Amino acid sequence: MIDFLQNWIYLTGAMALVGIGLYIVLTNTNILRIIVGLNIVDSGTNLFIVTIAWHPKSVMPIYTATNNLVVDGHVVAADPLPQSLVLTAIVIGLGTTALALAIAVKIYQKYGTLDVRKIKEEDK
Amino acid sequence: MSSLLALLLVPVTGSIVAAIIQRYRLAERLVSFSTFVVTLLFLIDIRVGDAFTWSLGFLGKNIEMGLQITPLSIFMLYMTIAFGVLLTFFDLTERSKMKSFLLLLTLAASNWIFMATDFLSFFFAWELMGWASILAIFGGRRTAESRHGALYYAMMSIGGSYSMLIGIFLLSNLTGSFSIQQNVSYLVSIMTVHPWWVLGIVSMFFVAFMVKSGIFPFHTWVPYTYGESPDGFVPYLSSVMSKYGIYGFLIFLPLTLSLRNVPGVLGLPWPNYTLVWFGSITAVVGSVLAFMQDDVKKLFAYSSFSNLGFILAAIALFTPIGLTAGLFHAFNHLLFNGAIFITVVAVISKVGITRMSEMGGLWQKMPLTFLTFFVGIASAAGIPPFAGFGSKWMIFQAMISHGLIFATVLLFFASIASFLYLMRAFHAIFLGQLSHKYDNVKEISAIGKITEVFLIGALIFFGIFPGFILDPINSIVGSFGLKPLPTSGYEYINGFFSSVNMVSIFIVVIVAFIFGFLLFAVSAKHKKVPQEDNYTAGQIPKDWNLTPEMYQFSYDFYEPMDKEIAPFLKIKIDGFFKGFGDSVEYLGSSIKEIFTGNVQIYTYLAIGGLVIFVIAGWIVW
Amino acid sequence: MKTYNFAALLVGVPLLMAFSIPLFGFISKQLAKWITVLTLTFEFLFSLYILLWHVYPFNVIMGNWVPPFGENLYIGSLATILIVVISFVGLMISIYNLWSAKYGDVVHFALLFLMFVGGSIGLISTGDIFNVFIFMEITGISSYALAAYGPERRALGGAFKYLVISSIGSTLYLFGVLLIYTQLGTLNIAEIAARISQTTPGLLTFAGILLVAGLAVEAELFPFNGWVPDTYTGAINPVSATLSGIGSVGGVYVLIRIVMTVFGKNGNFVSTYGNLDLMTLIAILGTATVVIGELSALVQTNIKKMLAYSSMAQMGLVAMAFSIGSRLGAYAGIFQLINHSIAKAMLFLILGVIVSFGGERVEDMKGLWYKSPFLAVTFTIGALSLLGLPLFGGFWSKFALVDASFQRGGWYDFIMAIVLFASVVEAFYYLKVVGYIFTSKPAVSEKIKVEISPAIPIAAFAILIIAIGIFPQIVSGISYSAAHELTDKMSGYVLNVIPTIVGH
Amino acid sequence: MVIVEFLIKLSQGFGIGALALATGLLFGGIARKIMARIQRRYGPPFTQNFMDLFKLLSKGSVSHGWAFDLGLVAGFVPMLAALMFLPIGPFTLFPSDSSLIMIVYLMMMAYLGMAMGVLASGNPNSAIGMSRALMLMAGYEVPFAAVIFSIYFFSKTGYLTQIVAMQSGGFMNWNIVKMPLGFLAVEIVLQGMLGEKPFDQAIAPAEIASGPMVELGGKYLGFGMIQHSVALFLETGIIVDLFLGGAPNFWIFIAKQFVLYFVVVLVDAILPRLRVHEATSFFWKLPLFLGILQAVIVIIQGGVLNV
Repeated sequence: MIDFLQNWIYLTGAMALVGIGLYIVLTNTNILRIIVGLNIVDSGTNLFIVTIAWHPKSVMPIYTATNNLVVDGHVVAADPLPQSLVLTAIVIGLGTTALALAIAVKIYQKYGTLDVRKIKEEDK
Repeated sequence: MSSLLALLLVPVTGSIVAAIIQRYRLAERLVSFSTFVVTLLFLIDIRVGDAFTWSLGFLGKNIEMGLQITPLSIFMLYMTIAFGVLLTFFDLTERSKMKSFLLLLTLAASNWIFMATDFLSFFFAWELMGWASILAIFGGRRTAESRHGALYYAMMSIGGSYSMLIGIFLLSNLTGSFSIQQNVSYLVSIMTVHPWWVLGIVSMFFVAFMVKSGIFPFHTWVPYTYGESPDGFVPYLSSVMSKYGIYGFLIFLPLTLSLRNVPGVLGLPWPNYTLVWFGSITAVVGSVLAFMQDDVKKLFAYSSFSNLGFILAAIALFTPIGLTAGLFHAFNHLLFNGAIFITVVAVISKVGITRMSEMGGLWQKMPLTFLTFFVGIASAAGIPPFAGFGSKWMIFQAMISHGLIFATVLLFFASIASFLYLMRAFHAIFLGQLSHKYDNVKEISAIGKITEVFLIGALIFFGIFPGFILDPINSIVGSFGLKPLPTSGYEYINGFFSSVNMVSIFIVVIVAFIFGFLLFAVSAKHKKVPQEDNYTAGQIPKDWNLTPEMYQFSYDFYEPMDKEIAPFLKIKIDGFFKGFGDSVEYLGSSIKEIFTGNVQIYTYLAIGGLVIFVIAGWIVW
Repeated sequence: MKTYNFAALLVGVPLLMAFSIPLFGFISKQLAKWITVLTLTFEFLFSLYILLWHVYPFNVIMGNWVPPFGENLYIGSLATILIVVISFVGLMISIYNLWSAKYGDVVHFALLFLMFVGGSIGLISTGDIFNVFIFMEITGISSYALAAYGPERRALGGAFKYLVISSIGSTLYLFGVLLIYTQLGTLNIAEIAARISQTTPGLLTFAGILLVAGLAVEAELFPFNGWVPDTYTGAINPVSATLSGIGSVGGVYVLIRIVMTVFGKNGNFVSTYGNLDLMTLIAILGTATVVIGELSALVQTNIKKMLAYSSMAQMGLVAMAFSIGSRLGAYAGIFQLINHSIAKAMLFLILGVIVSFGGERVEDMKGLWYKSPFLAVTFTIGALSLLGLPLFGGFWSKFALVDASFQRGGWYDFIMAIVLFASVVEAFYYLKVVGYIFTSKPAVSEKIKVEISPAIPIAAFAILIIAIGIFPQIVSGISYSAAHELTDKMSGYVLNVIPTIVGH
Repeated sequence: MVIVEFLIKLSQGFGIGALALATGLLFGGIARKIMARIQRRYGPPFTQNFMDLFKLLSKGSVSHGWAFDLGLVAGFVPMLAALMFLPIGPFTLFPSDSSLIMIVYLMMMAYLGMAMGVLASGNPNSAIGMSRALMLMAGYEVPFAAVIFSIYFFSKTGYLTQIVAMQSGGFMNWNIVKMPLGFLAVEIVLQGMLGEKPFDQAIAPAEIASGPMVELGGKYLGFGMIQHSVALFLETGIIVDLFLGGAPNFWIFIAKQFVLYFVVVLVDAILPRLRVHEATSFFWKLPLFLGILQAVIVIIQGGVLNV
């Protein structure tokens, strides 16, 4: 069941996005860039979700007279479910990003900086 | 059967009541006293062989739990509860910050410990006793130090409990049961096949017992804790609570009976031999360290575990005379240590300090307390005809009958050393020069006086009629399958080498005293002079500015001995535990640095962890 | 398969009420707070009904889409007891909030709180592995916002840290879920659990590692728990109580559900499919967390931070208990989770009252007994319960934990020795605080007046702790049957959801 | 009948006490004489101690209160009591109770009483002297105990009467032959027990003004003298019973005691005083070594007792 590996180019893209996102998160000290990094990781995930639904020989998952979903006992239709998953994931990613940005704004107001290294409290 | 439950429920009820009314000090103390009395009344109804069982649906199975009265447990119960009655009676007028409800909770736990037939309830009660006593120790005279003492005790005690917990489960996994009896007989059955297993499991238990009794090398907490706990609680701590460990040892010592035919050291199986040495070393360490103490509570803390060393050495022999001697000494220790600590508490409550070198001459102000203390230390030193002689004498006989000459000499040295530090305390507190700042010190209240008179009476009575204690001890010895010592009347102590008729000794001493006082009366008259009237022919030049304190020699009473016992002091067990604690703390402060507060570090950690796992998965793949 | 669709209200009502709270907020701020209390009372009573009348185990099936085709809620014994605990803790905290939520946007705070509790209940009851992700994000987003709430700026820093780590964690989780989906083409937990052996072992291992790593963030396991101290310290105390009393319960539940039910391979001791035994992984993580948490807590001077590290350590203990894999171990884990949830929530609530009168350093606890005996006694009860001392709830769970790990034997003996050592360390710092409370004289002699609304939850928690300590049967029966659900995945879980499925 | 028996015992006890006191005083007088002769003086008559005691008891004195009185009485009374259990020649007042350790502990009670009395006087010199005496005791009791225990183990009894009985039948049965090392240890210990040089730090005349006795006068000093004399008798008597086979009659008993004491006096005459801590540690070296060695030999010989 590893048909989806046939989409290696998309998979590589998805992995690259995740890697880039993590790299940004790990190397940038600015909060906004970190948020962008997280967003890129999200995008990578979304791309991954879409990728696993499909492989080059698949057909649309709707039964019509000409569209045979099963060929030689194998299902060749694309999987419709991940598309609903990716919608959810996108929405959640959006919500998280919005909240993160709101917090970032507040942090800038209260701390006067966006450098993550400086956002900590001394023990009192 | 229901009175067995009463032994648990009465103290718990009393504890709850005392906790509720703890703002009203006298009422709280009265509740505590009456709870002890009621418990004692219930105890009178209880006979050997009474049992009560129930089962607890827990851990997915029904665990049989039970209470049972053995000769040993009824002996221990009487000791603890009767002593508690005395102590709480004395405490009615005592003003330390001790919380009575914790004492009562400890009582419930201790009753349970002595009656438990399964390890589950034994451990439950043991832990209950542990934390109740830890909390009771908070609240000493000096807050920071008492906190330190309580924490030290807590660490050792909880460490010991966990060790015991491991032992319990190692055992119950082998036998599938929590019953003490089944587990012990299982150990007996595998004793010859797997001696090292048995040793390992039993030593897990022994750590807990050694901690509780303050046996070397786990003795280090004792002075800190006794020295700093509330004055009203110290007598209970040192007289009663240290005996729990002894009770624990006695659960497992019958194992060694099956080793009697295996060659050991001097006819003793090697576990017994080792424990005898632990006991002897404890006795010596306690005595020697007590030399150096200036704090009276600490001094008697050392004295306390030194005596526990005597007891352990004796019971570890597990011969009829050894067991008898050990249990007898346990009883005597309860009495004289109680007398000593109660008088010490009385003195501290009057003078308000614990440093002995700042006391002195108090016999003029507190004569009855002085006498009680005198009888107490005479008993502790093992002087006939007071209680304490018989047991020490039997311990020596028990030891020497096995040819344990080094250990016996060590014990005798500990005994002589105890005479030294007792004299020192006696001198520094009660004798010597009375400082003017104590001119207004009064003798303690009537309740305290009654307690003290009772203690004097008990020390003399049980000194003359040891048979009243030796009889129950003989039945304990019999219940362990050993042959009890012969008995020949209440006034006899029958040892291995010789027996003593305490009444005749008492009569001889009394007659000699009558003669002495007659001689005192018929010889020439004397004249009473004040304490300043000495040394300088009655003249004290004003410009010397002499004060009584300057005439008091008690600060470093045995200073010349310092050099001789310096090698002993170099062995810093205490330092080991402290250093261990320090390094744990250092480790903690290093590990804490992981959590820097920088989210990128956390992300690195998380990603790093993930990568490590993936690599690990890859390798396994 | 038993169905009881009415129970969908357990998830639906709090979410519905949460989003209608702004409407009530227009009327009165107090009303918004009371709405949380009422909603959670309903939740609590309903879950109690399910527990006591033994309605469980049952499924909630939406629109006749029977699992594995439709999304379902499965409420077995484990979910029941955890929902009872969560709704109880939530109810108590909401009562506490009547007093504590005074400043700022009270209405939205109530909204977020209710959303968080509802999300947690959904997290626990859902039978769909992707819905777990959704509910994780619902609780996540609401908890980031909750953590950022408050007058102090450190709340924002803590919340941001939580957000970053948690986002990465949920991404990892999602990747794990998707990898499994590519293999089996289903998202239903029961079906995945039944067919897990049909997957490619290498990918399965990778998916398992991703899932564990992602869920360890919520379950506070090292090294994924960097957010814990900062967030707990930064958030206001009721939020810290919520995070440790409710949030961590959900986190651990999902971790255990995934590892033991989905990946689990039944045997005397549960292990997992795939090349790498995830139970071992969790045991290592748990032990490391216990040690690191306790040692870090030892040197803290800030009591809130101390509680945070202690929370972390307790979670490690729970994870370690589950990782034993036997029924007794799972039982110990559930029991310990419940005890921790109650006791730690209580401690944070007490701290909230104390902080409103003074600082939150360890020194500020000095003389609490003289300022407020009630708080002193309840704090002591909580601390002693966490230490596992008898007469308090924690004793029984720790006892069972030790029993379980010695029954497992082998290298668990060493783990247990380490954990017990860490427990001694824990005893030290808690007893130190207890000592400060009772022995020292307070720096300021001002009395702390505990109002009725914070007093109710604190007293209720204390009474519950002692009740469990004296009658462990309250929790032990249901916990033991819940443990069965984890250790025997076919008869405990899968067949209850999909009766017709054949295990492979 | 009981009363008659009691009266008989009483009179016998009185007699023993008087005998011991007289012997002790006599020994003291003779020792003074010997000492004087060694130092080329004439010395006091050997009855001088009797006269001194009588004089002291009849002189008025000062007291520091009832603890002082009680302590000094308690200082010599237990010595007399202990005497009652000592086999003196063929005669023992309470043969069934002549347990050795009990006698040792009764003697300790006398020290306790004495200490209480002199310390109650409040004089710092008494306190210094007492601390020295106690430290010395910590020294010499340890080897003494080792020897006592080896005799216990060897004789398989703790009764002095039985120990004496086992040595009957000639010189070769005496314990001094069977346990020479132990005897040597005890002889050294005796020097310390009696507080003679080089172990006279406690009294230390002219250094701490006679130490414990500094505040004593009149009858109190007399009591001290009685204590010392009886202790002398008791301690030498114990050693005679332990090692020299007891005696068939009083005279031989006293003669044997005197031999022991004579050695002590001679040593006293020629040795200087040791430092305080040196005295204590000395006992923990040679005498303890001898005692332990003796014990080891006995145990190896005797094997394990059948318990």
